[in-house]
Amino acid sequence: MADNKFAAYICSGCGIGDTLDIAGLEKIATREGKMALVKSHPFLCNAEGVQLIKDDIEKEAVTHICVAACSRRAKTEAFNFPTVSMSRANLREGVLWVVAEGAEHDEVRQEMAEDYIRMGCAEVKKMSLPQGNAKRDQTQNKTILVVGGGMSGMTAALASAEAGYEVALVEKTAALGGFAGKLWKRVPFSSPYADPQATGVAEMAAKISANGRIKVHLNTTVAETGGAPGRFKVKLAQESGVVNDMTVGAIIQASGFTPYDMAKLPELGAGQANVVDQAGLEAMACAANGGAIKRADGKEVKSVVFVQCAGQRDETGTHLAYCSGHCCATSIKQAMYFKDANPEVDTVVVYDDLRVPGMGEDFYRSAQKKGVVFTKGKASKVTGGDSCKVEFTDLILDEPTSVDADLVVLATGQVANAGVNLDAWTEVNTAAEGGNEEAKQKRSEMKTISVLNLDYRQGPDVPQFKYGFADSHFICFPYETRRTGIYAAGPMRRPMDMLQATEDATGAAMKAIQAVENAAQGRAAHPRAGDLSYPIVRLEGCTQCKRCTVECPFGAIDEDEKRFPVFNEERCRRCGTCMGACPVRVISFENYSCDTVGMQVKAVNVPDEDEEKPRILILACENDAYPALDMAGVQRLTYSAYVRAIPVRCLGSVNTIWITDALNQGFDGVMMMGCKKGDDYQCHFVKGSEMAYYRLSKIGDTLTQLGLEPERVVTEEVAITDNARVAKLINDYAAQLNDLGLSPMKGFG
Amino acid sequence: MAKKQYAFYPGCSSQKGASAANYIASFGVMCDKLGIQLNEVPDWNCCGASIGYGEGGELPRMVLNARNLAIAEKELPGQDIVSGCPACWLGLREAVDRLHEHPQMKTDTNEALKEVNLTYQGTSNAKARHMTEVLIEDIGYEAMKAAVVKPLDGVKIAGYVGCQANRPYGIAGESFENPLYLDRMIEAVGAEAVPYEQKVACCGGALAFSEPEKSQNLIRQIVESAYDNGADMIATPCPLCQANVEIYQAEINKKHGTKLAMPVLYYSQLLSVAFGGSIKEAGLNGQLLRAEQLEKIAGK
Amino acid sequence: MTASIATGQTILVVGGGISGMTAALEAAECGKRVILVEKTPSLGGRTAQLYRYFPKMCYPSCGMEINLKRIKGNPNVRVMTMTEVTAVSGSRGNYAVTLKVSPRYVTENCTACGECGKAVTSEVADTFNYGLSKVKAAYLPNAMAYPQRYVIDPSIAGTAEGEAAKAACKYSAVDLGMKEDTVQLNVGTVVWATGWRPYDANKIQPYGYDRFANVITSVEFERLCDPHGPTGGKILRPGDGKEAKNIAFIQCAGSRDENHLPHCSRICCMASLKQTQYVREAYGEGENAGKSTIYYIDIRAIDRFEDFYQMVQKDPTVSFVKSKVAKIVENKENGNPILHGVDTEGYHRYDTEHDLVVLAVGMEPEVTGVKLPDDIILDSSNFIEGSKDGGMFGAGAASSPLDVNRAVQSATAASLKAIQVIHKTASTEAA
Amino acid sequence: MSDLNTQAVARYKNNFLREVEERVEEGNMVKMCMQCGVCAGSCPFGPHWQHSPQKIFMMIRAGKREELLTSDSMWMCTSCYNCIVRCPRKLPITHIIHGLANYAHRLKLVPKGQPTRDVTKLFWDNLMKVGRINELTFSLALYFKDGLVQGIKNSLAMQSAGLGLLKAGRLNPMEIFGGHKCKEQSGIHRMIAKAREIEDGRRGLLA
Repeated sequence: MADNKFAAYICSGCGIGDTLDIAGLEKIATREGKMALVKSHPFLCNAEGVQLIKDDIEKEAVTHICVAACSRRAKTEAFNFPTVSMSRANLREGVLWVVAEGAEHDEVRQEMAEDYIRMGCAEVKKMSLPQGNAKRDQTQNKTILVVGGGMSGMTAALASAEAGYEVALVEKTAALGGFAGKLWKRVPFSSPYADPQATGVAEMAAKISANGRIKVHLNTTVAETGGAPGRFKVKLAQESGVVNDMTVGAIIQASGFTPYDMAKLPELGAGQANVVDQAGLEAMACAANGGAIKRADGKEVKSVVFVQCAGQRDETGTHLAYCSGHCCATSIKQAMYFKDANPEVDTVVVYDDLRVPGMGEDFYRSAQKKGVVFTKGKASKVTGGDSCKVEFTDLILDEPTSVDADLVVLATGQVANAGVNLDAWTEVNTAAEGGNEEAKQKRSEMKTISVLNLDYRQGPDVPQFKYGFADSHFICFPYETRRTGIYAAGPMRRPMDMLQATEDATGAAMKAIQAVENAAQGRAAHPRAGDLSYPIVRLEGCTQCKRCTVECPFGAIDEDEKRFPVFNEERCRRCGTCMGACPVRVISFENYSCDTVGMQVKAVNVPDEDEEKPRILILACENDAYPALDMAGVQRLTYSAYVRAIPVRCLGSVNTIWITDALNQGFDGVMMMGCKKGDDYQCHFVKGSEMAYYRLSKIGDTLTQLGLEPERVVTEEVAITDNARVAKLINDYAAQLNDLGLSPMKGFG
Repeated sequence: MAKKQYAFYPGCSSQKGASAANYIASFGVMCDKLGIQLNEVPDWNCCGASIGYGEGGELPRMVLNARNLAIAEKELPGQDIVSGCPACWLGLREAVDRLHEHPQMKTDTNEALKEVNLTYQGTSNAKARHMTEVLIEDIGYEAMKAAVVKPLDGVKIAGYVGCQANRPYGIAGESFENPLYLDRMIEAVGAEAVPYEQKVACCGGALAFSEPEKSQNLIRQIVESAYDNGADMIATPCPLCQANVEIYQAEINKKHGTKLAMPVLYYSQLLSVAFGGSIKEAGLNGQLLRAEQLEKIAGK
Repeated sequence: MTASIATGQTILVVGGGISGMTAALEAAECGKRVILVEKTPSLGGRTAQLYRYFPKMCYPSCGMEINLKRIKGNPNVRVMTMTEVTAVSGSRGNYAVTLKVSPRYVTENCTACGECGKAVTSEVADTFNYGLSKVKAAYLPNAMAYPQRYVIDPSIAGTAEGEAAKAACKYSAVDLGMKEDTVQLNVGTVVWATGWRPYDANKIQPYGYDRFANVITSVEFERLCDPHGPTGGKILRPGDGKEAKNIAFIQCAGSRDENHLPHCSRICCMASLKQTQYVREAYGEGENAGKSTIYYIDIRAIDRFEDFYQMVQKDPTVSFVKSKVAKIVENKENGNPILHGVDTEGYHRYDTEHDLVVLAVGMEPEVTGVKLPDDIILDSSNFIEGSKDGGMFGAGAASSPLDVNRAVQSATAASLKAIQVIHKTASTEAA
Repeated sequence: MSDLNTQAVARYKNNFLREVEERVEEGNMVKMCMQCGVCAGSCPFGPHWQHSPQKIFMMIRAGKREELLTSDSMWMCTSCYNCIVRCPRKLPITHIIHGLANYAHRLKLVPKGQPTRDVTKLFWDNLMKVGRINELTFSLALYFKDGLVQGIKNSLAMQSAGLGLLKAGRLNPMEIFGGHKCKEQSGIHRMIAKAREIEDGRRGLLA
């Protein structure tokens, strides 16, 4: 390996040179930053400036550079030097644009800039160029495993195969089709949205069997899953008891849903004659094969009532709290079964809100045209029998009423087949590991519903959101489950209709393909897509405390028999939560470590007490809080020149050593800025900020030991739009510290 | 220049000595100056109006209109059939639409028309139109403006479009809530169009006869809004609107102690005066509430 | 004219909103080459103009930051802004595409230092704020704009103002001589992520959007509530700048209406429910509380959104009226809109005065600057279903009225469909 | 109760919606209503409707036959067409309401003295005489519809208006002796009789 050579480049453009003493900054970079080369340029991001740097890299063998110019978020195309390590000292958005104008601020402004130069130099010295996953030759498997042979699974399998990937499609029953296979027809997928369409299941199944890239495993379940993207090891268990080992690159879980058990709805006639759920009606329609639909007693149905939201949208906590999204359209479709066979059949849909978004409105209109009657009402009681009765409140006519029918169909909704709930699992598993026999028994019972049987430290299935659906980074990044390389598709991750399930499955296939391609190149998956760094652990220093294995939001770290962490780099999303969690600081990344940040903290020049210049350290999430700070600058909002801000990958990666170091060194206050946690979390690493808050809630003890006030360390939830708020937060905090007085630690550092 | 030819369906109220006699009177000068030739449909019958529904039923009312259409088709081939009365126009136009859309309705209608030895073909491009459509679409605001010899300077007029001249068809390109064509016509003759809230409000229509209190309440709102916004008079394209809003002002005054006396005119009367028509030619002598400002201009 | 710069292995993504960015990035992160064209000067599309998302009440710019970071770090994506597709010929696997690139008058030298903006005095309507405010004729489209480069409005390109902007730039980044350019390229597949536009509220005549100042649209309300918007996040009504506290939200403004848009636009119920929470946050719950009233036909808070609906239902500052508002008139005294209609749950007539009315306007496919090839298959509301030759795809709101989450799913799926085309082409070329 | 009504009840049992679909003008569009209520809010006589149009459509689906047909709600229609142009489902509401009124009238279920029903009958009868409306005889009939005494009162109340119209040449006293008329009167009578026969046949209303 060649010797490291460090260089700093200071831009004097955008007014930096007009306001700051560039020569002074150069001096700092040379003397304190110990940079071998220090150059300034009036317009560093233009072709000439960039060439200057390139020339030094080529001709002077520079290996590490500190670019002191604008924010690391700006001019990324210009300052793109993939062969060297680079830090960015933020002189423009971080200093020039946020420190109040005027000569009276010259001194503090210059000090701030000097510190950022010091920090940039200190950081880059501890960085090395990421080499990618060293074991990537072992992560070259690109087969896509699809678990579940219903509409979602079949779609995902075909979508992957048609893009050129090998697919293993596992279905626990004897045939493909899943729930869709039991339908008479489906809600239409395309214009005109007027009539039920053939399900297309048979055609898809035929296409799958004709596709040489897809291997179908019927009567098969996944008995065990280990490994990581590019090298998942799965055991496929056949009903016969035969178990086959297989290596796959990525997994799509399309384990579907189960209709909500109508037996739980006795008040709606469950268990009584001629009261069925939507699945039951599908069976009757399949039996009728396009002819008149007949009841169990053989009588032709002449009148039918559909009761919407049966056991759904329940606010009492007894039944499903959510809406299953598809049931309105499904009932419309089913009412059409009757009307299309015989327009004389009376079909009534009792609904509260008719939810047929998008082109579903056409389908609704078509049903009305066919004579399906829609009544806005809330059903209170259904009585089955030869003549069924639905009692309901007519919400338009504002009165209790009832309607008789030969058959009543309850629209009961979807329950996700997402496997084991990990929160419940963790509790039981901890007890079981502690030797509790009852818990051991419970644990094996729980496992019977597992879909993937992951051998992960954090449990056998993907984490779930509320109501048992698979979690994802909902809204912007819907496919980001917390198990890298495993993508949820279809109604196991959100209630949905068949059309959406096919879209969803195609999207999941896209992500699975991406996962295998990234694994093959040793790169991170979203949200740090393409990141070649990966966690390196010095096991010799490890105390087997398990913090990292517990806290990793992605279940990337398992434990060996001696309880040492086993890192699965391909599962890792590079958030650094493990690094933040590690009390002995043995986990690091090549370009982001306890040292790269710690040395920045230490590089800050903390003035003596008598100078009365406090210092505030900000550790800001690079995804949201740091951009907010930047944009405060873009909008020329001013904040205290006493702050020194360091971007971190995620607040979860903040190691408390940085805070204690800062306080020991005489910093007067530390502000942590991270994303919102909880159900509506905004953390891109899902649990990263939550972990950080948890960890930092315990910092009080440390402060007490140091004899410091608790206000010396604060945590704030900062959103990316909080530019104005962030400036105010800083200024308020500065004022608060002013009242508190300077840190007593000054001078001891 | 040859005059533009139209089949003309005056309707019952626009006959001599009927309630809209002043309306039809004002057509003379207006059509003459604008080069419009109206050819009356021979032996036309009543359209049935909307109010005919209770007793008449659907097909009988359809057939009434179809007879007029069939005569026009036969006697005045190719000519658009024009009426000044929105109810008449609506009757014709709805008939044309429905007879086109529903073959069964057309068969039934022609079956009944056999009794008068007529058949409605509906094959020509002749359209059922309101007089204002002819003025706006065939003549144009500019031509109307050009024909003005006595601009109605300083007269503030609330254009009252009402219901059936506006809905469900209205004038192409105009909105149902705020049609501007009447205002533009008012401006074309040099008067000032007054914006007010009741431009497309209902006067009660035929229910002015059966539900006088309820209708007069609507009429009062219309007139008061015109007053509040500084109008000197109201102008309308509808005989029923004109009659209701004009005639019942005295009733309202009697019942509520108001002092409503807002002249209510037809757009055609404005045009007639502006084009140089006399008081009589413009039908101004046919007003219950005389429009003195206009009479002054016409009398000059 | 610029020569061909791509091949049949390239994916063209049209539209740089969240769907287009997603479609482009998912393919690029699989190693595919992608050209992403956007007609406006910066990426982000309509989601960038939203203040917050339902139901998490989080910020669109948060995901935008990640997506921009992905784009900045990925050499496989080439972004072309101010670019429209004017023609597409050829077929699946081999399309010839003509692009029109409008002049920005600012080159890559721009450092976004802002000096040109300071030098210019004339202002143009700020389209980012739906015209609710003005912006200098030399401007950065928004605080997060990518490319982070200024734009000079064509209206000052040939004027002294333009020259002033040029003179103010120390980095020679202003080029007033820029001309419209035409670019030809060959691509294997096209993803149309051309997005949506709010239905023209002027057409919904009974609501008087064109006549009453205090009747605004839901997209405008997003800008009003955004601290980066024209009022700094204060809910000030346009009529007189007064604080609006009693706000009506009218659902299905254009949607589910055969006179306007026959389809349901899906997002509007949730958007209004979300916006009631802006009002709540602005005024709190106590004495000073604001008041939101939602006038609706059906509340379509489907699947997990139901939670949000139930939460809002429990909010004492929000009430619901099941009614399509018949018409709005203006109280001339105070400029307040008065809503007339009937609550159909039990037949209750109302004429209710509010400070401000927000029309939850529907979604229709964007057509401005969008020229779809004849080969595209459209549904009855002109959303894209696909192409006859199977080589082009709709993504996001161009394909259906979708919320952001579903648009991203749709775009991810479209990305794979595009890759399938590329894969087929590659297999054929290899054979 | 009329024979026609008894016949209808027997024929349709509880299926009022089907009855309306088969027997009422544009009745087959009733099912397309989605209960938004824009019609109810758009009607100038709205507050006077015991049951608003949208509610009427719901009553039809709910089988509230007697309650609806004996009410005077559908006699409140001024034919302003506001509901039609605003209806998001393009229901021809005005026509349906007219049709319902006509149907109730045919079945003799309308409350006695319902003024709009009386007006529409007088109007129709008047026009059927000579093929055109004779405004004078129509007005007089209107005034005297509730008897001689009330008629004189009504005439006196509107005397000044009548005189005004007379003076203005917009009311011709000579019309009392006939006035404007169609030449083909008997043909028109036959034509209308035929039309009614066809329509009643289609609607199963032939006695």
